Amino acid sequence: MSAHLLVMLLRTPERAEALNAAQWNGVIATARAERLLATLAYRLKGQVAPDALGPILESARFDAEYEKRLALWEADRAMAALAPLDVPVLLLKGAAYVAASLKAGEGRMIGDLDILVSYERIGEVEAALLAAGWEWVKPDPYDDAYYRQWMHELPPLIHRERDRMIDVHHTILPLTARPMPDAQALLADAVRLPNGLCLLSPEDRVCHAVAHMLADGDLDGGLRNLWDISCLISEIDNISALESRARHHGLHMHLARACRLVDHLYGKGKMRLTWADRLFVRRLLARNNWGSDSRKFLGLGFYVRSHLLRMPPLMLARHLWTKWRNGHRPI
Amino acid sequence: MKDSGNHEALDQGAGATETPGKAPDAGLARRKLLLGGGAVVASAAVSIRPALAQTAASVLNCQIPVPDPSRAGQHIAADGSLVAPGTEGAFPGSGRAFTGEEVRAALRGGRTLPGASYEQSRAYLNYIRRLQSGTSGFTCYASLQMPR
Amino acid sequence: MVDGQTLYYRDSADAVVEHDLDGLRLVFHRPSGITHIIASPLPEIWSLLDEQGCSAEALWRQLSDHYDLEGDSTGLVQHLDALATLGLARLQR
Amino acid sequence: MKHSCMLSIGPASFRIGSPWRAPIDALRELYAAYPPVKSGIADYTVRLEPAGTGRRWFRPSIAIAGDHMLADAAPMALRHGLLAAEMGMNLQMALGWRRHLLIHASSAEKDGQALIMTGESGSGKSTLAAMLGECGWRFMGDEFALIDLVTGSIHSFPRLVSLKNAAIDVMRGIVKAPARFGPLMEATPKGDIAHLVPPADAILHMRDPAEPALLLFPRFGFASELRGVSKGEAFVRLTQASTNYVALGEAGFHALHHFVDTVPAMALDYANGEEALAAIDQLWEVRS
Repeated sequence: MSAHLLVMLLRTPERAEALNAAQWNGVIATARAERLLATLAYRLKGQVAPDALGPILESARFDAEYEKRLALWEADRAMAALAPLDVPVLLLKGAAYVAASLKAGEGRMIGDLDILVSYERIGEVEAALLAAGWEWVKPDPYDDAYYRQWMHELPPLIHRERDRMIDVHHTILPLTARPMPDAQALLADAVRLPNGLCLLSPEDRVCHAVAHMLADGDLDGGLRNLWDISCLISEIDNISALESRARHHGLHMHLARACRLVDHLYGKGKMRLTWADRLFVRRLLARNNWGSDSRKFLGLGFYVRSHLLRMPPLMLARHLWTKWRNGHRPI
Repeated sequence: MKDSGNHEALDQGAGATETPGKAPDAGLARRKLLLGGGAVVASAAVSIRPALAQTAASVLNCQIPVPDPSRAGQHIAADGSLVAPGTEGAFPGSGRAFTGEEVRAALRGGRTLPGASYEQSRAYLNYIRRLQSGTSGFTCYASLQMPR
Repeated sequence: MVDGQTLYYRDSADAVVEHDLDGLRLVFHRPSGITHIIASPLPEIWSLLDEQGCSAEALWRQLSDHYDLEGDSTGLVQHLDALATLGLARLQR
Repeated sequence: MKHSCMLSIGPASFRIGSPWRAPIDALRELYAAYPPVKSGIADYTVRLEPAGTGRRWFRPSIAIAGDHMLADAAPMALRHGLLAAEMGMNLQMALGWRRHLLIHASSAEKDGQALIMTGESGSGKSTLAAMLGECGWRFMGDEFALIDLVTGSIHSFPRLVSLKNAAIDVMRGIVKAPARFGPLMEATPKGDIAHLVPPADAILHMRDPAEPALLLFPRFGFASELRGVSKGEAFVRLTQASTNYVALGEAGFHALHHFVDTVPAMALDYANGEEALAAIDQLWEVRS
């Protein structure tokens, strides 16, 4: 299975020498599907690998540099738009990693710009972004009301000239999810970079990545998210400070699982996995050597789980009913 | 992509033969600079956007559902907006997605979309023109927007 | 009305690569990776900006030293704002 | 994937897999003269998959998937599998290629110099390049011209020529070797399609670059007319004909303005192929 090989190469790039051509084809397809090819390309720098791989990895690194530039420019534009409000631009996820040159940012594909602002100021931020050329993506009133009432972010906005999306969060999990991270604390302990951009504290960065991967979402792109966590944890000096921070946010169980998964896939493999952990591992490694999903049924299970995580069952039923009435059919 | 039609206007706008931005030497006839003013200042800039351009249409057999499957059941008003079924003057969605080629032919030649009346086709095209990134069919529509 | 408070400036010269083509100015803006094609009077105005910053009033005076200006200062401000929207100019209020 | 093959086209290589035998066998046969992928490592993976549960057997239809995919792709009938494979490969190039500036254009070479023709589908650029390939030019490609980011040379991407509708009979009239034609696929989303194997020299020399000497914007179905195209217009139109101009950043900017500065550009309207070929010959004689 190619996902196993990909994980092995990320963990121990020096084993690249041992792969044959067929295995490389599987690894490349899987890495592209998991959006990890550029990360792998940085990991494989200086390793012995077939010549044919050179241009493939070079292009992947080139794309990552471009992603980084775009993300930083969007952050710059957000800063210009919010300058009159005196609201700090607190970057989350990929943009934060590249802005602070963290290891997790090496080769990271980024996409949307995610920022965190305090709940009280979100109306002003929304107005300033709309005035600076961002527009609503969805005109659907149900979705809009749903976002406003229950989600941890504004409905997505897209810039009319640059076609780039911004997600404005006021906390890091949907309000309906069971853990309730302390958004005030996230903002209060944020770190300011010399250029004025802000990011979460090192511990909160891990907490957010863990919440994003394990308390929200269906584990799609999970290998990449777990790689983020692995890199972010490696930059933590005091693990017990991280644990108590996670406990404060109600995320300590999720952190413990993330640590076991990181150890199993990207680390030394010394920790014991629970049977549920094993299901996660199987879901994470579900790519065959053509880069396609080889465990669709397991994927569906995690899709349902992702909805259960976000909403109490009655509310979920109401949500799915409204979506269904409007014609939405999953898959 | 929205701007891609503007380049001819731009060509004409820059009638000056000198290199723009370099002030003429003193002693030569002074050049006029049109700044405009009041309500209307013509845009003098075009930014290049990523283009799937002609390629996507040729590369890919793409399709545009009307409306987006996540809003199936809603009707399409003459201006292309989505309205509740039963709204006067609005049309039910198309039973099948239109291909890029069909939409291109309709946009260009005033031909109607297959299976649609004249008015219905106009409403559908208006819907398609209003597609936004993230909606089904947007990439396909974007690929039909090309200069000439 | 020309607002004397706002200063317009630009990033350091190595933020852009420029190339002239048939009377148009191609500008590759490195921080955004975007190519802009600008036509008169934007290149003329933009060339006068520096890293220190300059008010619209001062720019008007500098432009009129070089050119016969047609239009008024609101036109100039709109062109400056257009440059700011592209990210080629920055504002300091 | 039960069936698969690897193809090497110009500087790129592809691994194509499918649960169905037919499309892979057809590719193998038509690409038989192309060189093998020596390293065994392909730049891109293309999957021709069943478009839904059960669609492998019941009204079999193909979803085009692979390393790079587009959301709005419509499924295709299995009997159009060759076209699906062609689209799958094009999509990888359009979305993934970074080693050259990729222009949606056909091209042909003579005396080491390249003619590049770009235009939307229906402009006739593909047929014109195929015709040139049969009368003294080296066919370089009917879909993508690749501009070298350092030297500005044109690299060839001579996949099978994709002939549409009337062009099929036009080329059958010119090419007298039936073995060079693929099966006729009727009523595809793009009309009737038949593939044509490029001439042997096009495949033999597919890695030889050529210096760009003339850029044409052909347009079929109009009264014969020739006009110059300004550099500004050529620049903008080429950015719109390139799927990777923006992604290449500064390298693309330099390659493209250099190209536009040094290569003369003309727009050519024409009513039939002979007329266009005559006009091209004349332009080629007087090119600077």
